[in-house]
This record gives sequence, C-alpha cells and structure tokens, in this order.
Amino acid sequence: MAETTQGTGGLKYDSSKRSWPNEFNIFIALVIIVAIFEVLGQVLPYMNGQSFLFDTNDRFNSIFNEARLQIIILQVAIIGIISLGVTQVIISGGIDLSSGPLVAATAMIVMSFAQTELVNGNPNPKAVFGSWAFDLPVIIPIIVGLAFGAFIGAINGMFIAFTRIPPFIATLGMFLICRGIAQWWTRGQPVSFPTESYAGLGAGMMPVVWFVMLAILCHVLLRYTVYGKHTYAIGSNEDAARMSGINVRRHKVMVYMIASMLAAFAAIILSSKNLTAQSGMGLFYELYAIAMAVIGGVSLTGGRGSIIGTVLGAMVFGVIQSGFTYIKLDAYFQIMAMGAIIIGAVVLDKWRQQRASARP
Amino acid sequence: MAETTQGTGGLKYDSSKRSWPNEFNIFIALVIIVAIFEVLGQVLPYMNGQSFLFDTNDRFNSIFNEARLQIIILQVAIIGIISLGVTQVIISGGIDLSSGPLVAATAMIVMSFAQTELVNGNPNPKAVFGSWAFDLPVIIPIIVGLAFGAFIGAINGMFIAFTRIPPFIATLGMFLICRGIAQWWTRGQPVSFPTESYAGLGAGMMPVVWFVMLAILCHVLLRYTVYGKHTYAIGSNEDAARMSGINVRRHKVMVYMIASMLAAFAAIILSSKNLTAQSGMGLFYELYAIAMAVIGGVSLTGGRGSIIGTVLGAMVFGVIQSGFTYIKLDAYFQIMAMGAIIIGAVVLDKWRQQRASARP
Amino acid sequence: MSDIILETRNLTKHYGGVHALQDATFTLRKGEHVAIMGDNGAGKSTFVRQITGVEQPTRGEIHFGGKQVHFAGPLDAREAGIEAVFQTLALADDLDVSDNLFLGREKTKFDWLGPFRFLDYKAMRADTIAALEKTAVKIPNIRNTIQNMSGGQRQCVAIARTATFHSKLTIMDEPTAALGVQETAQVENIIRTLKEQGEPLILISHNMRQVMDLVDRIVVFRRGRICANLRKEDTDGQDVVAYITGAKTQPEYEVAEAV
Amino acid sequence: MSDIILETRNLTKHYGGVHALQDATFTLRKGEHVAIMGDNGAGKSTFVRQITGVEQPTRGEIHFGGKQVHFAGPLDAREAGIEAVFQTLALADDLDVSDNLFLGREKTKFDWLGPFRFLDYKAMRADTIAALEKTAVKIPNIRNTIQNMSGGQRQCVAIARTATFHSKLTIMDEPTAALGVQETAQVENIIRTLKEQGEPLILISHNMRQVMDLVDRIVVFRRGRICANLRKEDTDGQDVVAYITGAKTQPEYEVAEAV
Amino acid sequence: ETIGASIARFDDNFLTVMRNGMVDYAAGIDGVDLQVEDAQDDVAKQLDQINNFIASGVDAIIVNAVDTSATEAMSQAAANAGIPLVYVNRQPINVDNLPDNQAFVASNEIESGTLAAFEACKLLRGMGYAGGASGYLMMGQLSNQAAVQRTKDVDDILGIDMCNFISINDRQTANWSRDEAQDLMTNWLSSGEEFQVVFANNDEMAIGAIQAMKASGISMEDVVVVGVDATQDALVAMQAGDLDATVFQDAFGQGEGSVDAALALARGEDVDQKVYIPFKLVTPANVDEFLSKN
Ligand SMILES: Nc1ncnc2c1ncn2[C@@H]1O[C@H](COP(=O)(O)OP(=O)(O)OP(=O)(O)O)[C@@H](O)[C@H]1O
Ligand SMILES: Nc1ncnc2c1ncn2[C@@H]1O[C@H](COP(=O)(O)OP(=O)(O)OP(=O)(O)O)[C@@H](O)[C@H]1O
Ligand SMILES: [Mg+2]
Ligand SMILES: [Mg+2]
Repeated sequence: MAETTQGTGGLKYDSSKRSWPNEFNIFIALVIIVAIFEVLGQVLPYMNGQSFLFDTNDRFNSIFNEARLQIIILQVAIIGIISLGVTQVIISGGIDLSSGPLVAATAMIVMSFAQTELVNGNPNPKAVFGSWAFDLPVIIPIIVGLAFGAFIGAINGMFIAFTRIPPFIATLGMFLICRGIAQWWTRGQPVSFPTESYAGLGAGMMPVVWFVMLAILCHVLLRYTVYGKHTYAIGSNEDAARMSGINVRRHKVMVYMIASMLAAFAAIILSSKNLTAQSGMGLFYELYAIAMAVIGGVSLTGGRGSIIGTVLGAMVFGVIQSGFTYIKLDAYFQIMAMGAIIIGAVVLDKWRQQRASARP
Repeated sequence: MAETTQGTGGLKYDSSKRSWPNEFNIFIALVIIVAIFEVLGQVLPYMNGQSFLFDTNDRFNSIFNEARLQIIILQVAIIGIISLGVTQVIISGGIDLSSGPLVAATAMIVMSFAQTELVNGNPNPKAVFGSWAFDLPVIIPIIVGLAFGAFIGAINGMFIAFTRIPPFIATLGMFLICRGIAQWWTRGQPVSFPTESYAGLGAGMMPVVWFVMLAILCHVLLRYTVYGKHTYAIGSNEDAARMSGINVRRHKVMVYMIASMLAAFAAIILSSKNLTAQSGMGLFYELYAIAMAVIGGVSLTGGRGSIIGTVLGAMVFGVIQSGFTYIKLDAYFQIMAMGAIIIGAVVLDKWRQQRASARP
Repeated sequence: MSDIILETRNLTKHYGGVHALQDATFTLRKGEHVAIMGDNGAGKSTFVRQITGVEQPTRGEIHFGGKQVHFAGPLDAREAGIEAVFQTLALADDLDVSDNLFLGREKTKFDWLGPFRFLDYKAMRADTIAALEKTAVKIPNIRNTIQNMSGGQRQCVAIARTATFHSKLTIMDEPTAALGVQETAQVENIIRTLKEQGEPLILISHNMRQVMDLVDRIVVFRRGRICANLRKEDTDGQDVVAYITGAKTQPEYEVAEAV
Repeated sequence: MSDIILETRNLTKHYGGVHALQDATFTLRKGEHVAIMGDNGAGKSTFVRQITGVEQPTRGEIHFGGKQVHFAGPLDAREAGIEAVFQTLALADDLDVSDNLFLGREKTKFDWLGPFRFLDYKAMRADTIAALEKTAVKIPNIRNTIQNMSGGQRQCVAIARTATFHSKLTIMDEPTAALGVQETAQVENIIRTLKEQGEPLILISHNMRQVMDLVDRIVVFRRGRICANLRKEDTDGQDVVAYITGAKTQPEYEVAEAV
Repeated sequence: ETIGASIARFDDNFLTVMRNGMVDYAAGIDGVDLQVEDAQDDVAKQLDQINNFIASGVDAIIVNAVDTSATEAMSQAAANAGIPLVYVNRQPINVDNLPDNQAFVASNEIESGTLAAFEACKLLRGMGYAGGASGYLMMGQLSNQAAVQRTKDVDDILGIDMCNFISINDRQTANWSRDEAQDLMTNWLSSGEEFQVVFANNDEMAIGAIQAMKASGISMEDVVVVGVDATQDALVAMQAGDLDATVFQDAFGQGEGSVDAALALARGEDVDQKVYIPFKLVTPANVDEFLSKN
C-alpha cells in the first residue's frame, strides 16, 4: 500500500486504490457473455456439447472455431465504423441520429459511380448514369462518398453550432432528408454490379481491417491531440470551453463532419461487401451505433468515454448476435434478449463504477 | 411603459418588455406554414387555385374546408397522445424510445382480448385465445392495455431510477423487448375483428376527442400539481431535487409509468381506429413523438417545456402532412421536406427566443 | 447524554484513493452554534455530505437526537429535521424563486389527490416575498428563473429556503461566500435569531470575523482530520489560523501522520 | 489618451425587462488596479460579461487598447489580451487540472498537424504543478477531474489559469469567495505581483479589507448603475458602504430614479 | 439435418404466412431441424446471418432476400462453404446463373400487380367509365422491391390501349400500413376531387383506404378498390362487398416448397433451379375458395 500525498501535497492519497479504467468493466462484461454462451453450449441438450468459440468438430486447423471468430467481429465492423464517429459526437455533448439514413444515401450515390460496364458479358442492367460513369477508378466513388459525408456533416454541424438547435432535432431532420435522398436517387431501385476494384474494398475480412485501422486513428485523435481535448472540453462544459477561448462552433462542425465521413466510409464498405446499394439500407444503424458507444462507457451527457470502450461495446454486440444463432435461440426471443443484454451490460458497468468509487 | 421595481425591490424592471411565452413562437411557425400552403395553392399552376384551409368549392356549410381541418388533427391525434407522455419524460430529464414498439405490443395484446365471435356470420378466423375471450366487455381490453403499459413503464422507470443507467439505453432496450413481444405474441400474425364497442373507441373523430381530453389533463398535471412541479425540478437539476427532499426515484418511476400508459392508450385507440393490430405498427412513432415535443419547445436537457407547446408541435406535423398531399408533392420529396421543416420550425423557435432575450 | 443533538464517531469517507475524511468524531449540543473551519479541500463539505445523507460514509457512526441513524438520502435527513444550505446551493435552475423555496414541501390544496394535489401558488408567492425580505436581497422579479440570477441572489434564495422552515439542526456551508455587505449582515442576523430560538447550527466559513462573532465553538479540519476543538473564549483568530495551517495541533487529535 | 487601456461608454444591458446594466461609463488606465463593489444583483458580473464578449451589450461602446472593439465572443476578448476569472469559474468538470489550466492554449508538438496537433502532456503537467504552488492550494492528485474537487480547489484552478498567462488586462470576479485563509493570502500575493509587473486589473469583491489592501480605485455599482468612483486615499470602508447601500451617491452619477 | 432460414421481415403479414408454412412443414418431418432468423429488412444483417449459419455448420440455408439485388454476395458465401442455398419468394438477381447447389422457389411477382390492376380496369369498363376515369395509387415502402414492381405493374396496365382511359390523380406512399393509408385517403378526400378507383400495393393499404372512405360516407359500390396478398382481413372485406379484387399468392406453398428444395439439395438430389408457384386472382366470385388458405 503506497500511501503518499501527491500533486501539490494535501490529503492522504492511496494510489493502490485508484479505480480501474472504465473500459475494464465492459471487458469483463464481454468475457462473462462469452462464458455464458460456452456454458449454454454444454448444458442445453440439443446443442450436443458444441463449443461457441472452440473448434470441437475439427473443421479448422486451430483450437478456435475460426469462422465464428471472424463473423463475430465482421458483422459489427461496419456499424462499428459508424460508432467511432458517433462516439466523438456524443463526447462533444451531441448526438447523431442521421448516420443510418446517411449510410443508405451514400451507398446509393457511391454505387452509381462504381458500376461496371459488363455483367457476365451482358451490359449492366442497373446503370444509373450514362456510359461515362462505367468502370471509373475506385478512388472516384471513394472521394464522392467522403465528400457527400463531409457535406452532410457540415450541414448538421453548422445548424447545431450556429442556430443552436438541439443536435437531436438537427440530425433527426437530416435523418429524414437522407432517407428521402436515398429513395429519390434511383426512385427506390437498388444499384448493383460494382467494379472489381470497388468490390475489393469490403471483400472478406476487409471491413475488419478498416475498422481496426480507423479505431486506432480515432483513438489517437481523441486521446493525444488538441482536437480530442477540445471535444471532451466542449462536451463537459460548453460555456467553459467557449470562455476558455475554444472556437466551439468551428470545432462542432469539425466533429460532425468527421462523424459523417466515417458513416459515409462505412457505407462504401457496406455496399462493397454486399455488392449492392439499396435505399432501405442502414435501418436502425444509428441506434445501434449509439448503443455500442454507450455500452462502451460513453456518457450521453458528454465529456466522457473512449474509443477503446466503443470497440469493446461493438464486440459485445458481435458476440451476442453470433451467440444467439449458435444456441438457436428463437428469433422472437433474440430481439428481446438483445434488449435485455444491452440494458444488462450498462447496468453492470454502472454497478461496477459505483462499487469502485465506494470501495473503502 | 410600466417601469417598476418588483419583488423585493432592486433593479429597474420594465414589465412591458416581458418576453412572450415560448408557445407563441411555435404558434407563429404554424401560421406561417399554413400560409405557405395557401399561397402555394394559389401559385402552383396544377392546383387550379384550390384553397388549403378554406372551402372553395362549397362542399361544406362553412367557410373552412372542414374535411381538411379534421384530418389535420385526426392524423396526429394518436402520436399526439404518445407525445403527451414523452413530453413529461423529457421535462423530467429523460427520454423514451420505447413508445413506438410499446404501441405495437400493446395493440397486439389488447386486440386479443377484444375479439368478436362472428365475422360476417362466420366464426372469427383470427382468434388468439379460446372462445372465453370472445365478445368481452370493452373495459377488459382497456384495463389489460393500461396495465401492460403501466408494467412496462414501471420497468423502464425502475431501471432508470435505481440502477441510474441512461434513459436512452433503458428505453432502447425496452424498444427491442417490446418489438420482440409484439412479434412473438401471435408469431407475427395480425389480430383483427374487434367487438363493436371496442371499435367505437377510435371511430371517426374519437381519437381527437381523446387527445384533447388527455392534453387538458396532462396540462393541469404539469402546471398545477405537485407532480408537475417535481417533474420540472428533477429535469432542471436532479441533485438539487434530491437534496430538497424530493423522492426522485419514486417520481421517475411515476413519470415513466404515466408515459407508457399514455402510449398504451394510444395503442388502444390506434387498433380500434384501424380495426386491426399488427406487429409492425408504430414504426418511428417514438421519434415523431419526441420531435413533436421538441418542436413544441420542450428542451431535451430537461426542465423546460409545456403541453400546450407539444399540442402545437403535433399540429405542425398534421399541417405538414396534409399540406404535402394537398400540393401533391412527389412522395420522394415529402420525406426530405418533412426533415427540412422539422429543422426549420425549431430554428425559427430558437431564433425568436434569442431575439426576444436580446431585445433592447 | 440527552442534550447532545448530533454525534459522529470515527466518520470516514474515501473517494477511491482519496482519504477526504478520516475518523471524524464530533458532538453538537442542543442550542449550540459550532463553526467548522479549515483549508480548501480539508474535508468540511465532505463531512456535511455524510451527515445529511447526500453520500454514504465509508465507515463510522452518526447519532442524531439520541439514536443511531442511517440516512439513505437527503430526504431521510430532512425528515429527521436537518436543514442544510449546501456549497453547491442545490437549486433548480429552470424554476423560479418561490418554486425553489418550497421545493419538496409545497403548499397545496386538495391534498387527497396525493402526488397530484394542487399547488397553492398564491400562498407560496406571498411567503416568498416575506422570506426574501429577511435576507435583504434585491430580486427584480421573483418570477424570474434561478438561471437568470446573480451568484449572490442564488445564495440568498438557498438561505431563505433554510431559514423559512423550523428544524432540529441547521447546517450552512459557506453561506455568505458570494454575498454583499448588506446581505451578509442580514444572514448573520438570521443566524443570531436561530441562536435566540435555541436552534443548533453548524456553520462552515472561511471568514474569521464572522465566525468569532457568531459561534460558541470552533472545530478545525486539516487534511481530512479534525485537528482542534476550541471554545471561542479560549482562542483568537491567530490561534485558529495556526491550527488551520498546521502550525499547531491539539494533543488529543495527534496522529502518526505520513507526510 | 494613450495610457487608457479600457474604456466603456454608456454600456447598457437589458435582459428582457430587467435593466441589469445601465449607462456604465468606466475607464481603466495602464497598470491601474480597480475594484468593483456593489450589492448582490447590482450588475457587476453583467458588466464583466459585456467587456469579455460573453454577451453582447444592448447599447454602448467598448474601447480597448485605444480603439473601439466588438467582441463576438470570449475568444476575441482573449485574443485581444483580456484574461478573466468568471464567477461561474468556467471549468470543464470532466477534465483534470492541467487540462483545464491549458484549455484553449495547450502546449503542443507537431504543430503542422493543425487542429490535430499532439498534446505535450508532460510539459503541461510540470507547469501545472508550478502554477498551483503559487495559489497554495492542496490538491491530492492533479489527475483528478474537476468534478471531484472542493469549491475552493476549483476556484484555485480557475485563478491559476489566469495567473499563468500574461495579459493586457486581468479581470477577477469574486476570486477569493470560496477560498480559505491561506489561499486567500496567496491570491492576494498574486494580485500584488501583477501590480508590480504593471498589469492592470479589475477586481470584483465583497471583501472590504481585501479591496482596501489591494486596489487604487473603487467603483461602486448600485441597481445597474455606477454610483461612485472613489480613489482609495479619499475614502474608507464606511464611506464605501454608504455608497453601496444607497445612503450616498456621487453628484456626477445622480439620475432621476424611479424608486 | 439442420436448415437455417433467414426471412426478410418477421412483421410482414405475407411473409409470416410463408414462414409458418416452412415451420409447420419442417416440424412434420423427422430429424429436420429448422432455425428461422429475422433479417429485419437489413441486407447486411442477412448476409451476416448466413455467415453465422455457416459458422454453425448447417446442412442447408433458405433465404428470403431482403433485397433481391444483394444475393450475389450470399450465393458466393454459401458456395465457398459448400452449403446448399434456396431462395424463396423473392427472385434473386443472379437467378440465371446460380451455382449448382442453389435454387429459387417463388411466384412471379410481375403477375401480382398486373392481375389486380387489370381486374380493376375491367370492372370500371363494366361500370360504364370507359370514357374516362381517375383514381389514386397507394404505394408501399418506397425502398421496397415489391412496391416498386407492383407500382410499375399498375403503370404498365394503364399504358395498354384497353385501360388507358384511367388517369391517376396522385400517387403517394402509405408504407404498407393501414393506419397511414387511412390518413392518406382522408387527405385525398379532403381535396374533393372526383375518383372511381384506388389501386393499393397491398391489402392492408386497401383496407385502410376503404375504412377512410366509409368514414366519409362514400358508398363502396361506386368505387373500385384493389389490393394484393389476399389476407384474411382482405377476404372478409371482400365478402362484405368493400374490396373488389386482390391477388392470392400461395405463401404457405412457397414455404413448403423451399424446405423441400433445401432438403433435396442437402441430400445431393437433383432439383429444378426455378420452382414457380402461380398467383391467382381473387374476386367476390371465388373468394370462398381462399378463406381457409392464408
Ligand atoms: N440572463 C439573465 N436574464 C435575466 N436577468 C438576468 C440575467 N443575468 C442576470 N440577470 C439579472 O441581472 C442583475 C445583475 O446580475 P449580476 O450577475 O450582474 O449581479 P452581480 O452584481 O454580479 O451580483 P453578485 O454580487 O450577486 O454576483 C440581477 O438582478 C440578475 O437577476
Ligand atoms: N467525489 C469525489 N471524488 C474524489 N475526490 C473528492 C470527491 N469529492 C471531494 N473530493 C476530495 O476530497 C477533498 C475534500 O473535499 P471537500 O469538498 O470536503 O473540501 P472542503 O473542506 O469543503 O473545501 P472548500 O473549503 O474548498 O469547500 C478534496 O481534496 C477533494 O478533492
Ligand atoms: Mg466545501
Ligand atoms: Mg456577480
């Protein structure tokens, strides 16, 4: 027990009692959930002793069921990318409801610039533009997508920063506008048949690669740069940030732009992975992205949270979804159980936080 | 100009410069929107000079197009009822995302207790329970519905009050749970053919009657009772409310119960109006209910807002929806325009508030 | 024993690794006015938060009115008869003055309606004006919300709230910090009135003159521990400062301290 | 004219019907330390909020450093060289001490990264400890967030922030209200150091002794108007109180008042 | 055998009947274990569900595609894992070059909207409106394939010589929902325009329109209303003389057929790559035949 007085001296301070980082709680929750599925696999009679994470019937050259490990993270990688941006918005004291429809609108637009000319030797039946838009280099749709995302984010941010309307309303309005754009773009028709290079962006485990890379980038941004510090400051006390001379308006616009660009990038990966874009894509993504962040310990009142937490929050979702299929849970109960687990994970987190701060 | 010093004396106080109630701003917005539609009716060539609100082709014994007046309010009455509860939740500093799915779940359950035995002389093809549940008195389904709403609200409230998880998460979890319940109840089958007395609850303009009555009730509750004062106090500063000796936990449970009971009642009216209950009902109702409240001036940070504002917010929605059909706006643009108008109405409100407080 | 209204034994509060309050043993007799002094961060407000049930102590006992109590929240403490002005004031920013004054104990009509009983706005507003006059604060419009008030006006509202209701024990945490000259004098008058009425008081203040004027006894906190318990007659300003700064410690409060 | 650093002419601010500040005409010379006194709600903080750009005045002119200025926000004022400790402190609760100290002017590395330049945590922490020593406040762990600090500790952080950076004008709104005896003495030392360095200061305080000790001139506000402008040598505590309470008004500030 | 099935939506009435067909049928066969998942109208989620099935090692997969143009990726995933795949109800975009162990079971969607619209056209002619008639078109969710197709079917019918006397006053979406259809119809009625026919993309919206018209005192004799799906509620409305035509799609049969195909593929048997189950027009004349079918 190291009892010292730190800082500029004063009270007794027992640094061995420093509370764990919040991220640890959610990691524990993750482990508990995995363990529960493992146990259920052994206990439920119809499961025949299958394992959740381990390779029990020798389908892989590994002790793990690698297909499972892959799908767990693959299926949350795309919403995870959105969640990285949503995390920043929430830390800055805002909220972004527009990310789901933005994914749909961006996917529709981007795919129109990523179409191939010939499908199995026949002319592309889904062409949106004339022939000039066929077989464009892959960088074009990427730039178009990111630019569209930045544009929408800038509008969100400017309304929030300059007219000071609640972010909930600004992004709810944008939610509807983006849904409209997605449907209007091709009058509801899906857009398919991308070029091979475009299809490569989200093929196989690529979404996971992007997710990990962007998560690291965002982590560095939030933890080590002025941008990140100001984001926390604004979320913590906007007036104080303003009085401290932070350009709050410009900063907010920047945060929403980054969030929307991440959502737009997620749309690119999503449409590439699915080889199609359709206007109904991204339904409820905004809610799931927010839920991932909050499960990961991001506070909806702003000022608190981390990218590591959000990544762990995303993993919780992945494990749950995969686990439900694994134990063959009836689909009606899946959605209920998902609700219960979201609540449970956050309750666990709160409870551990309280216990930690109350520890003698 | 009445310059006096009020209260216990002190500064000059010019009571003629007292700022207008916030509700006035939103009323102005409403009038502006109606005026725009009137003008569009005159200006757009294909409209043949039809009027939006007035009876130009003598179909009614009135200067107004009464059918229009009715549908404007009828189509928002049900979400309006939900919004009355959501308003209280938001004023108390929370949020309720579960109201939409709660409507679906309640409608399914309630309809099962409201079925008639014979349909066109044939046995009811949709019976959920055995024959004991046929032709029950109308009070039974109402009680079942309100009890179910109270139950869900109590769970929401207790999680929020006792575990202190964010309301966003608690009600998002409940959102999924209620969706699950709605689908599981009859495995996705719709429930139709209610008794005549049940069908009477939501027939014709009855939804409007309920909406108005409940709005008055809620207005009185919030403005003139201890319940209302404590709701504002908790939303304004929860710690202060607790330190002032308000039983914050019990009060929150009460607020969420009332909100969920209102949503459940809306479900009863909705299923009665439609003569059916479907598991997909109520999609996005929670977002619209929140948007109505916020357009009506309810602050998402809690502590501010009123029922009058929410009713006006609901009217804005009604006018917009009706107006779009009236000018035959392309379906693809309707959703975009709706988004733009939601933002616009709140911007207008903010702008007027700022101007009012800055007035010399 | 029966004239002791409040007693704490070894009251201790740790925040994670921070030992904010350590073994505070304290007694208060009926009718007695005691000041708590000490450096910033010495643990004074922490002490108050423990005895008013705002937080749960890590360790230790609280006896109030002769029997041991466990306040689960401030509601319990208030029901037991403890009124407090907190350093953070605890006002609802969006409500107006009279709403705040009566928060949690509104005057009502139709009480059989339970939680839905009606507010008696008229009676509350009248009483509010009377209560504010006691504190001499100038508020241009009592229907203004708290968020539109100056720091001193807010503090006066918080004090008026405490002073309006009779209680078994009143606690004030730096009540005059933001007050002007006149208002401070008025609040000191309020405190003297309490003394006359025999109501006990715990006053936290950094103002030596005020403390010497008003109280019977001074308890000094230092680094989370009580380090002195001085009758006013036996001490003076310089002496108290010596205890606050750590130049002196009363022998009965000596502990082996790791500096 | 060139030795006048700040001048306001008929500065006026109305909140709805509340005339919080009325025709304030005020000058401050280079190197001068001026105190603003007045009752609670007299308009002192309102005056500060106008000259620091936190709010936009209803009417009136502000001249700073010889030319007329229109601060659109506090950022402008800070860039012009005005540092302020606000009554509300303006701290970010979720950040720690050094983050708050350097908020808005972080020490950074890789500056070519623009808004994404890296923070130099090490340098900032070292400077923080140095800055806090000036205020004598005891903070057990400087990595603690502000929300876990006592009222006085917060105020010290806010003061340390202002004192760390050189400026053309420093404004302090009741800086020692929540401070203990030692800390108050230290802050007063800081103010004396500013005086020696020739930096001008506006100090708002209710503490007569402090004001008399520290400043050259006292401006008294009453009911939103300036009612007196007194050189320290020409006045004393009782005289100032007479102006504050309204017993006296300087002839040049007389107006036909509707009471 | 274990079969995994991913259904586009659980809260769609028609798909629910189809799903029940699958579940009931599979329950009746010994040793067959059917696991049904809800894709919640989300293409990406559906692909993930298929991957989850693959991770669990099922013997065959049935897909009711959320989006028929997103099937390429699904076919690839299943083919790479060597697991048979059956598409049901909605025609995959790659239907003409499915891998060997994949198949498609459905009805031909183009028939549905066409049958109903043509019946309406005939009825209007019979009522003597051949000189000119006008109507409203209620569309399903704008992002939905069936809605896009059925709307196009109506347009196509109104384009043929025999039916081009019908003009459309206005077309709007009511998102498949009875409630929104009621409000939309009432809004249309409040403009006071003349109309003789309402085309709805599904029966729920048709019923909503009927309820709104009845509430405004319009006699259902004078207006032709057609829907698609032949749901129970619609058939009852038809018996009452309110609904004039709908189209029966054998949902139950499609469900059964898909399970059959999946089992056959899993056992390595030969299966036709396209199995079509026909649509049938339902009118008051033959409504009794269908009452017990859905
Ligand atoms: N946003 C606002 N809206 C309405 N009235 C306000 C607002 N801000 C301040 N006031 C009023 O203006 C007057 C002056 O307030 P100000 O904060 O300037 O007082 P002060 O002199 O700083 O007092 P203190 O010594 O208590 O801090 C007060 O009566 C206050 O109620
Ligand atoms: N929630 C908390 N978490 C961690 N540390 C805390 C918390 N609350 C208070 N502290 C620490 O406990 C110590 C005592 O704080 P307290 O508020 O009791 O001081 P105080 O004596 O009232 O000081 P002041 O005179 O400045 O009001 C301080 O060092 C403070 O940083
Ligand atoms: Mg304190
Ligand atoms: Mg002030």
